[in-house]
This record gives sequence, structure tokens and C-alpha cells, in this order.
Amino acid sequence: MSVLVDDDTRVVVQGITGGEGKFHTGQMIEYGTNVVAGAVPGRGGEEVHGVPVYDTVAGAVEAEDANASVVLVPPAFAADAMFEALGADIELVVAITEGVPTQDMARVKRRLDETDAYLIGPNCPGIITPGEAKLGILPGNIFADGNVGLVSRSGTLTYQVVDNLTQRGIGQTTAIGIGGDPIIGTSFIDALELFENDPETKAIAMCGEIGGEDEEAAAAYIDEHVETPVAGFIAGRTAPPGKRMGHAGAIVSGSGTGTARSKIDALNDAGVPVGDTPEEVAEHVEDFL
Amino acid sequence: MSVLVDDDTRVVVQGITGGEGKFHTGQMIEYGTNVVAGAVPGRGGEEVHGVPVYDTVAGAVEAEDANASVVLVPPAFAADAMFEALGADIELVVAITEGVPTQDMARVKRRLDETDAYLIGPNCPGIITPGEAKLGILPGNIFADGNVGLVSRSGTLTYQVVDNLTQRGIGQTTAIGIGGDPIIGTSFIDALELFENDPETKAIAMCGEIGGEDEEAAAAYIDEHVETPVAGFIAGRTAPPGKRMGHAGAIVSGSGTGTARSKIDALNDAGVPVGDTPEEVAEHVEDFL
Amino acid sequence: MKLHEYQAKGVFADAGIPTPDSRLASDVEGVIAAAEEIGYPVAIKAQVQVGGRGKAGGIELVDDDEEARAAADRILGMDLKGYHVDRVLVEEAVEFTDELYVGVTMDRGEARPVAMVSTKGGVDIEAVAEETPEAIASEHVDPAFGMHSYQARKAVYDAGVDPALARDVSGVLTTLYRLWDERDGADAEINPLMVTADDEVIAADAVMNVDEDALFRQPELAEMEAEAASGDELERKADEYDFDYVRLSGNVGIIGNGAGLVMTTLDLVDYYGGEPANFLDVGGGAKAERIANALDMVFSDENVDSVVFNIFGGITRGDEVARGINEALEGFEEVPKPVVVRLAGTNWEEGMEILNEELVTVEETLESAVQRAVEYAQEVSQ
Amino acid sequence: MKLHEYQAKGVFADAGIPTPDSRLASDVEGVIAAAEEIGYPVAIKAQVQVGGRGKAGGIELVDDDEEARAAADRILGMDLKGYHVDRVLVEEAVEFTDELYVGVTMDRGEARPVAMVSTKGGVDIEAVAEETPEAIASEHVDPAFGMHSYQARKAVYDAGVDPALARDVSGVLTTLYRLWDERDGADAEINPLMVTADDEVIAADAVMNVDEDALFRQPELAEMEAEAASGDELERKADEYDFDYVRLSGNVGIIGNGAGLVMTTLDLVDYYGGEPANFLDVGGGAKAERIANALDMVFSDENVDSVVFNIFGGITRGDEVARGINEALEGFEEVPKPVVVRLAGTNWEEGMEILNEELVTVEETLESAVQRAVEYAQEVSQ
Repeated sequence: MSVLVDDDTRVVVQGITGGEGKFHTGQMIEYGTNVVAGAVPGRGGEEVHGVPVYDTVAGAVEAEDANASVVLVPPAFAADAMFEALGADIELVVAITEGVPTQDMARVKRRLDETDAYLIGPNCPGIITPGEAKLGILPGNIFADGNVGLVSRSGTLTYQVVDNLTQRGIGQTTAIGIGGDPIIGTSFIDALELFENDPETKAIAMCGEIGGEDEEAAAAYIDEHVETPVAGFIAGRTAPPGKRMGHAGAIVSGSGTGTARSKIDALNDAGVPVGDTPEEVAEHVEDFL
Repeated sequence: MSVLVDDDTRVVVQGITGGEGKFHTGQMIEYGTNVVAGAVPGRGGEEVHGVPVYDTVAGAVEAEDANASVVLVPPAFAADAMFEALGADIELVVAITEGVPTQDMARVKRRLDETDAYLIGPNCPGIITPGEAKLGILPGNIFADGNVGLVSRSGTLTYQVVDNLTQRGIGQTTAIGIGGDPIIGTSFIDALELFENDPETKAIAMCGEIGGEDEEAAAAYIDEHVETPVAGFIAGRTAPPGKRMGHAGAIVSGSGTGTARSKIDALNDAGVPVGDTPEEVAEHVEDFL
Repeated sequence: MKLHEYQAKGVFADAGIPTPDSRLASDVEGVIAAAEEIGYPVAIKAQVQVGGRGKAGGIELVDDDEEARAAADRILGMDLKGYHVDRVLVEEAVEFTDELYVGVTMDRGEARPVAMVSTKGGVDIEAVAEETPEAIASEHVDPAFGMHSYQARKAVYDAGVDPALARDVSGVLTTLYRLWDERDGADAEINPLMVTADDEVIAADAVMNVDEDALFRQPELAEMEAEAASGDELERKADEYDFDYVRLSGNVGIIGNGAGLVMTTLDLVDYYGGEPANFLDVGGGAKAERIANALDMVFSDENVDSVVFNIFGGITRGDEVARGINEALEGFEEVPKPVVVRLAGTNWEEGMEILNEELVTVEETLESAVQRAVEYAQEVSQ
Repeated sequence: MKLHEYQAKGVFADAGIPTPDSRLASDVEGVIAAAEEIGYPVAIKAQVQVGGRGKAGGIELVDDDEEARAAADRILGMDLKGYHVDRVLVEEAVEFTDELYVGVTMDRGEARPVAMVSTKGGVDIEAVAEETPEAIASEHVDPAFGMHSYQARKAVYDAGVDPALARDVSGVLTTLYRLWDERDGADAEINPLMVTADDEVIAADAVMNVDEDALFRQPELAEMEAEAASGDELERKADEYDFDYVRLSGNVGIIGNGAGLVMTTLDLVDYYGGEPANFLDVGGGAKAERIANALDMVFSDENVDSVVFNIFGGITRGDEVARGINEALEGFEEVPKPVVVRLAGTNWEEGMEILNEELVTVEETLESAVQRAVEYAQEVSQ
């Protein structure tokens, strides 16, 4: 079992002919992902790594039954690519692109909320079900098949925590990098709900960071709805208020919420132990299993 | 029983301080309608016919529990007024205004479809439950309480048919003038569904006209879903193709659908007798009762 | 309100859609001057609001001054399906290898705009829609979000447009949609969008129908309206009086309030064996003067032999109507054509009291009023 | 990216929002000339990107040349919360009877824009939001439809704005929303929106933060960016290199890839008893040159005593990182500050082979790398 993606997921890569698109498509295929098509306007009829390219996502859906897409297009075109995927009834859109304007994402999110589709990202490493499918740019070799669901706002921090888990022999059902942008598709809560409903996921690791109130909301959700044990990590404890730290999300406004303290407290109140180091997160998870 | 409006309907009039607004509010109150508020920006605190005016619809809802609105504002402001009513969780919006731009209505309709609210109109005479409430500009004195549900695309034609019914001693549960514009809120089908589910409505009179395909769609709906007997009328049998006859809706494109013939045939096929004259419609209805 | 070709082309060109070089001319010398400026060959195109101008002889391709003079002489002043041609567009003749269609309109049934592309341009697109609907690729647009870029591309690829042209055609469609949206279009079409030998696209015709209800916020287009008015003198008069009026071929004049009821009155004239001369809707809440104007309109139609006046008052008040009828008829020594009046609804009793029954025939029901008017008309025409 | 007050006012004024008459000046004579053109009294306002300019002595109201000269002399060149003042805005002093607040921002949690109005303008609005949230009327906007006119009115009436001003204030809010929307604003605020004795409103301050991710489609604002860059020299350098960089007060320099991982590295420095000197994210897929630039940045910071280099490769490749580190360090006779390197993820083995271990200390885990760098820093600073 796993969430959102598995062997049967049929992937179309939007932007497959670009440098990033070509490289990561190769990586995904090598990992065993069922990449069935690419979609790039004007490039219909070509092939990349043996995968047929269509001019439109709808074309790829019609011809190849694609049901998930990976968006690897430049930021200026990313929102349109997401609208196109949603318009073609794609069930899972994974938007890797970094630097998508926030107002574009508000509009995409508005549309998304009217559909039953999931959008992961943007500005995220993607999603992986170890041994089955990888949609995105995560380095497949650090993951291992197992019983821990992982959800994280940060890309490389995800790798760090996964590495700590895998080194201890703890594998993952699915790992989801939800992205650190101010407006994202799938939230912590959405991911927690998915893991909670996945019988094979026996523990959850959740990596948050300063900024916004999503971790606080997730803590409240865990308290009420999540039986599966959760271990947490919050990056940015030492970030000074008012400074933007890379992610648009990682900014502390200075008032009560959004700080590392408020997030750690909220998680602790919900019974979630929060590690001081990534290594400690792995220890907590090990204790759960 | 009745549909959509009755004694308990609490009406806010948008544009109550204008000439039309003032006059028809007086008429509605005189008819016995429970007009609880007016809404006009900048006129909050005033009174019209003893009814308190608020600056916003939300203000009227909060202070007076209004749950229905009548839009009597000039066409340039009508769409905004409808959005305001929907934004204030009004359950029934009756838009009388004639001449609302079609693109505005496409946007309103898009919003409407996301809510549970009903919008009647625009460019319509309104809705009346005889003896209980009248929302709009229909002349109350021609209506009588009874068991016939009436739905019509045309204002004065509605009066004509009602008059024919009332003259024969046949009263109405509720009469709905849905308006003749290209894009309207409540369709024939919506109204038929309401009447079908109203136990007191024993027969339905439906007045259509040339243009569009709403009557054809209604005929198909009747065939599948409506047990209550329906009598029909279609205006515009003699209209030459390609000419616009007043209503934006009343234009025949020249191809197969939208003509009086196609509508009459569709209704007949659904078992609906269509009168040659308004008087004949009343006769058909009388036969049903 | 339909813009003239030259007006629509101006609007399209201002928005960046490629159009052929052209000049408007209203006399032969103007045509020659324009043609020389543009360079032969040119097309000379009658600027009237009717379809099928080409087949009706309203468009001619000319190669030199002599031909241009002859064509201009013939077309200027001609009667084209009832419309007087007083201006022509002199336009660069474009050599083309292919003809496409692009259009945007409102799909009433869906309450959503729809953008369309077809490779079967240059012919009657409604016939294409009827016979080979699959040849038209269409994309419905969410009116909240507007058209997404991908939708323009999708329509173009779905239509099977040559990939070499895809970017340009989707650019034209995007611009056309934006114009339609910002200018309150009812329909906006380019048919044909010509493709040249070097893969450029150019709008060889331009159609822009504007939503008349939105003219209040389209001042620039509203100014074009006067020019774009229709050809029939009576219909022009109706524009002036602001009536919904359509002239028909019969002899029973019809005046009423509300489109549905007026149409029904027409239908009943037909049903009782008469022939309607017109559709005239005075609208809601008409005052006495407006009623008098309506009678003036119908009397001006030489074909009219009798008039039926059918008012069911809602906002319209019977006393105002009666006053208007009196006003109009008392101006005549003798009432020119028999007038049958039926008043119902708001203030009908007051109206009946005011009405000068020496000048009109009063009937109580719609059916009897129509029957009486048909009888009068038949008497006159016998 | 935050615009300077004078830039934001220019943008607002161009859109039709009333602003006081003002001129930018960069020397005393310029200030005097501007003040005389505008007419005394005027305000002289330091143009730096910090809050609380007034309290910090960056704003002065002057009545004549003498006072203006003194104020300009003092403010121009002053150090204002670490920012050098090299320009002032000379602005008409507006007499006001009341101060309002209007603003538009994105509500992240709701993923919707929100428009706000308050009668408690002229003070720190965040304090108002904290203490009396009911004093701020807010309207969430549907990002598909944009702000409806009624929403601007509703916010104004809900805030309790004087009815005599309602139309003007909702007009300002409507324009502000449009600007925010069209110009890809993050926040757009007017605080205070002054009310004059004759019931006119005027934007006495102007805040416009633009979404940096959208600058590609805001060429006009992108041009302002250079001017609007922050004051710290190292942060300016980071802009040049296009790094996400924040200077902090400690002595352990930190370089990593990915904001979350870099923040975690900072946190661990703190956890193990050290003090981070900076946040530096090289981003995804950094090539050798970029890595060398990052080292150059951190070495330029005099406070730095040791450096921890923490890369977990996804798109970023360990071999490229190793090459960059070698390149940067091989240029020195002696490596200026001890560098601890931890490489993991994509191509880390290749990286380890390439890395010149004579120049750096290699650690295998994040924790040990941070601990080692903290130790080095402590050794140096002792």
C-alpha cells in the first residue's frame, strides 16, 4: 500500500523536452516509474527516452490514459500547465517548478478546490513510493520501502530525514514533499489524512518550518483525527523575526504564530514529539514501530 | 404550500431608494410581502415606506434576517448587486433589471452554480405566491390562490395566461417569470423540479418562446422526471428566422432547434399539449384539474 | 450591434491582429486614390451589414485604375439585399495558400464563452458546424477565470492547424478572446484567417457583434453604432424612438408591451388568418408620448391596413396608454387606419374611462381584439 | 521586493490615487529647490527601506528654507537603523482631520487576497490587528473573480468610515486592489490615508511589496529593484550572485542547499553551542562556479571564523560541489577560515573523490559537521 502513487500511476511529464524535463524523466523511468507521455506544445510526435510527446495534456490523456502529471516547466508557464492538467482531468499534479508567482497559485488553488484532484507543490521535490514510482526530482536511492509516511515542506530537509530513517533500516510507504511556497496544493492536513487512511503506514514523520500556520493547523488536525503516531521536526528555530529565509514561506512575522516555538508547542500539545535534530526525529519514529 | 416564496420570506430590496425601487416596494408591501429592509450604498439609516435601509445587503441580513432579495438597480450595477446578494448568503435573488450585459450574467451564473441559492431573472417580472408574497413587479390583482404552478420566460405573456386561468377560477400555487435573457438563473427545468416536488401543485403551465433550446431541454426533463401534468405555450410561431424580437432570447437562428416548431414538437413528444392561444392553455390546464 | 467590416478590422488591428492594408472610400476618386496608395491588385468591398456580399456582387477584385473605376462606379450606390451601399473598403489583395476560421461567442446553453478554431475557413461556418461539426475545435471558457493560454493552444492543435502556424493562430485567438471579453462582444469572428505562402496569418474579414446592453461601458463602440444602424427607414426610425421593432410583410400593424406578448399577438393575427405587418414592443412602463410615437411608427408603414394595440399592464399603466392613444389620434382630422385597442392589467379601468372610444374600437380579450383587427385589414385590402 | 515610498507613490499616483505633491532630492540645494516649488510647510522624508522612520529621526516637518536646510543637512547621509540615507522625499505637508488605513495582501492560509480598511490609520496597523482586530474591516476576494465593487463598499461601511468619505475611500481601495492584482503585489498599503478638512482623501504614505517571483512580467517594477536593494553590502553582493542570503550576528558561516536544510543547519549550530553568522542557500542544481561564489561571500564576512558546508544532493550534484570548493580554495595561498564539508545524496561518492581533503575537513553526518565547525569557531574566537 501507499498513498497517491504506485505501480499503476500513469505519468505525463509537462515540459519533457526541456533540460530539466528530459533529465528527470530519465531518472523517473530509471527508478521504474510508469512515464507514459510527455506534453509540450509544438513538440507533438517527438519522443524523449522512448516516451511519446503530445502537444497537449488532453492529447496525452486521450492516447495514453495518463492520470498523473509532473510539471517541469519554467515559472512563467507553470500555472497554465497546472490549469491544463486539471482541465484534462488529471488526478494528481506534481508541480516541481520553483518561483511560481503567488497570485497565480491563488488562482490555481481556487480551481483545484473545485476538483477532486490532488496538486503537490509547487516548489517541491515531488512524491515517491519507494520501489514503485517517483514523480519529481527526489534522489531515489536514499529511499527504502517500509511503513513510515513522510511529509515535508522542505526538499533537501526531506532527504536528510529520509536518510536518517533509511540508515536505521526504516523504510517509507510514501514520501511527499509538499513544498514551501505560501500557497500550495496539498497541505500537511491533506497528507496526514491520506497516511491515516493507509493501512500500511504505521508511523508518520512530519517536517515543518517557520512561517505560516500550517503546522499549527496540522497539530490541531492530528489531535482530533490522527491515530497513527507522528514525529515532528521544525526548521528555523534560530531564524530572526522579519527576515525571509529562502522559501517565501520561511518568514517569521514577529507576532505569536508562525514561529518555531508556536509550532513546536502546538505539536507537543497534540502529543507529537518534535526532534531537536533530524536524527532525533528518526529515533522517535523508531520508537513508534 | 408554494415554491420558493411564502409568508415567511424576508425580503431586502436592493435599490429601494430609486424611483422603481420605491414604487415597487410599496406595491410589494401592499400585496402583503414581508419586506424587511432595503440596501443602498450611502443610504444606510434612511427609511422607505417604513422599511429600514442599510448600506450593504450583509447589513440587512445581519440586522433583519433577510433571506431573499429583489434587485431593482440600473443595469450597470445589477451584476454587482447579484454578487452582493449571493455573497451575503441570500437564498433567493430576484433580479428584475432589464438590459444586464450578457457577459456579466455568465459570471453571475458561474458564481450562482457554486451556491445553493436560486436566482430568478434577470429581465423578469419576478415571482409570486398568491395571497402570500410577491417579489417583483407582477400586478398582484390578476393572481389567485390555487393549485397551478406557472413558469414563463415572458413577463406580460405571463399576465395574459394568468388572467386566462384566473378568469376561469383557476388559481396558482406560485408563478415564476424566469426572464427571457440569454443567460438566466432559474431555468424551466429548475422551476419544473420545484413544482414537481410541491404537493399542492396539481398542474403546471409553461410559457416559452422562440430562441435557445431551453424549452426542448425542459421537454426532455418533463418526459423523464415530471408526473404533474404540464400544458405549454410557445410564442413566436410567426417570427421570421434571423430577426431579433425584443428579448435577446427571442431570435431564431434558422437551423433546426430554437424554432417554435421544434419546441412545440418536443413538448408534444413529452406528452405536453401546447395551446394555439393563451386561452387554450387555460383550457388544457382546466382539463388536468 | 454589428460593426461594419472596416470598423471591426480597425478594432482588431489596434489589438495587434494582422489585417490587410485598407482604406475606406465613399466616391470613385477616393477608391482610385486608395488603390494607388495600397498598390494593385486590391479588393473593393461594399460596407453593408448583410451576409453573402460576395455572391451578391458587393465585392470585386481589381488590377488597375480602369477596373477599379468600373467596380467602384457599380458598387457605390448599388442596392445590396435592400441596403444602400454608400461606402466601400479598398483593401490589399492577399495571396493565400489556406483559409482558417477563428471565433469567440457565448454558448447560451452552457452560460460560458466558447472559443473556436477550424481549418475549414473561407466558407459559411454555420454550414460547417451543421455538416462536419468535428471540423470545428471548440474550448469552453470559465467566465470566472477567463481563457487560459493552454486553451487557445489546445483549440489550435485539436483543429489540426499546421504546427508551423500554431503559435500565430493561438496568438490571434487569444487576442480575439481578449477583445471579445473587454469589448463586450456577442460574437467575434475572423473568417477567413488567411495563411500566406510564407506561413503568416492575416485577418481577411472581421466580424464583431457587440452586446447592445453593454454599450454604456463601451463608449468608443457606442459611437460606431450610429453608422452601423440598419438600412430600413422604418427600422432606423425605431432606433430613434428606441423601440424593439421588426418590419414584416403583412398588413396588420401590431403594438404591444413585452416581447412574448407581442409575439403572441403576431401569432394570433396569423392564427386568425391575417398577416402581421410588424413587431413593435413599447417595453415596460411606457408613458403617453411613447405610445403616441408607436402609433406614428405603425401609421408610417404604407402596408398597414389596421392596427391592434394590445397592452397588459404590469409596470405599464392603462391610463398612460389611453392618454397616448388619444394624443396620437386626436391630431388627425380622420384616423388614418382603424385601431383596435385591448387594455388589461394595471389601471385598465382608468384607461378605459380616458380612452376616446370614438377614435378606436375597444375589445376586452386578446383573441377578440386580434380577430377584429384582422377583419378590418381584410375589409380594406378587398 | 519593497518599493521605496517615492516609487510606490509614483505607481499609486499614476493609477489615480491622490498623493501629496512631492519631489525626490539627493542634496541640500535640491531639497531647498523642491520645497520652494511645492511651498512650505513641507515634510522631508528619508528614503530607506525600514519601518519607524519617523521615530528614528528620518522624517522632519519644516516651515522655511532655514529649517529645510538644517533638516536636509542632518537627514541626508545619516545612518538610519543601519541604512545610509542618500535621498529624501520633499513633500507637501497635508493638514488632516483624520487618518485611515487601506491595504491589500494575500491571506496565505485562505489562499485568497484580502482587502482591508480601518479608521485607525496613522499608527502601526499590526498593533491594531493584535489589540483591536474588530477595528479592521476585511473582505476576502475570490481570486477567480477578482474584487467585486460591492466588496470595496462593504469593507468601507463595515469599518465605519464617515459616509461622506465612503465613495472616495472605496474608490481608493478599488484602485489599490487593481494595482495589487495587476502589479503582482505581495502587500499594498496606504497608511495613513489622510482625510482633509474638506473631506478629501490623500495617500500620505505608500507601501508596495512586489512578489519577486513575478518580476519577470513586471518590467517597470523590475527596473526599480536595483534602487530598492537593501543597505547591507554583503546582502547586496548576495543579490548580485542571486543567493538567498541573510546576515546574522554569529561567527559560524553556513552554506547549504535548500532553505529548510540550511535553516536546520543554523538551528544545529545553535543547538551545539555556536552562533550562526549567516543563512546562505545556493539553491537547487548549483554548479561549481556558484559554489565558489558562495564561499567567496562567506569569507568576505569579517565576523566569520569557520564555515560549514552542508549539501544534500537532489538536483545538486556532489561532484559539482566538490569542484566548486576546490576551485575557490585553491586560489588562496592559505585557506582563510577552516571549512567543514558534508556531502550526501546525488553523486556524493564522486564528490568525495574529487574533493581536495587537504583544504577542508570532511564529516559524514550533518550533526558531526556542525559540531566540528562550532569547535573551530570557538577555537578561533578564544
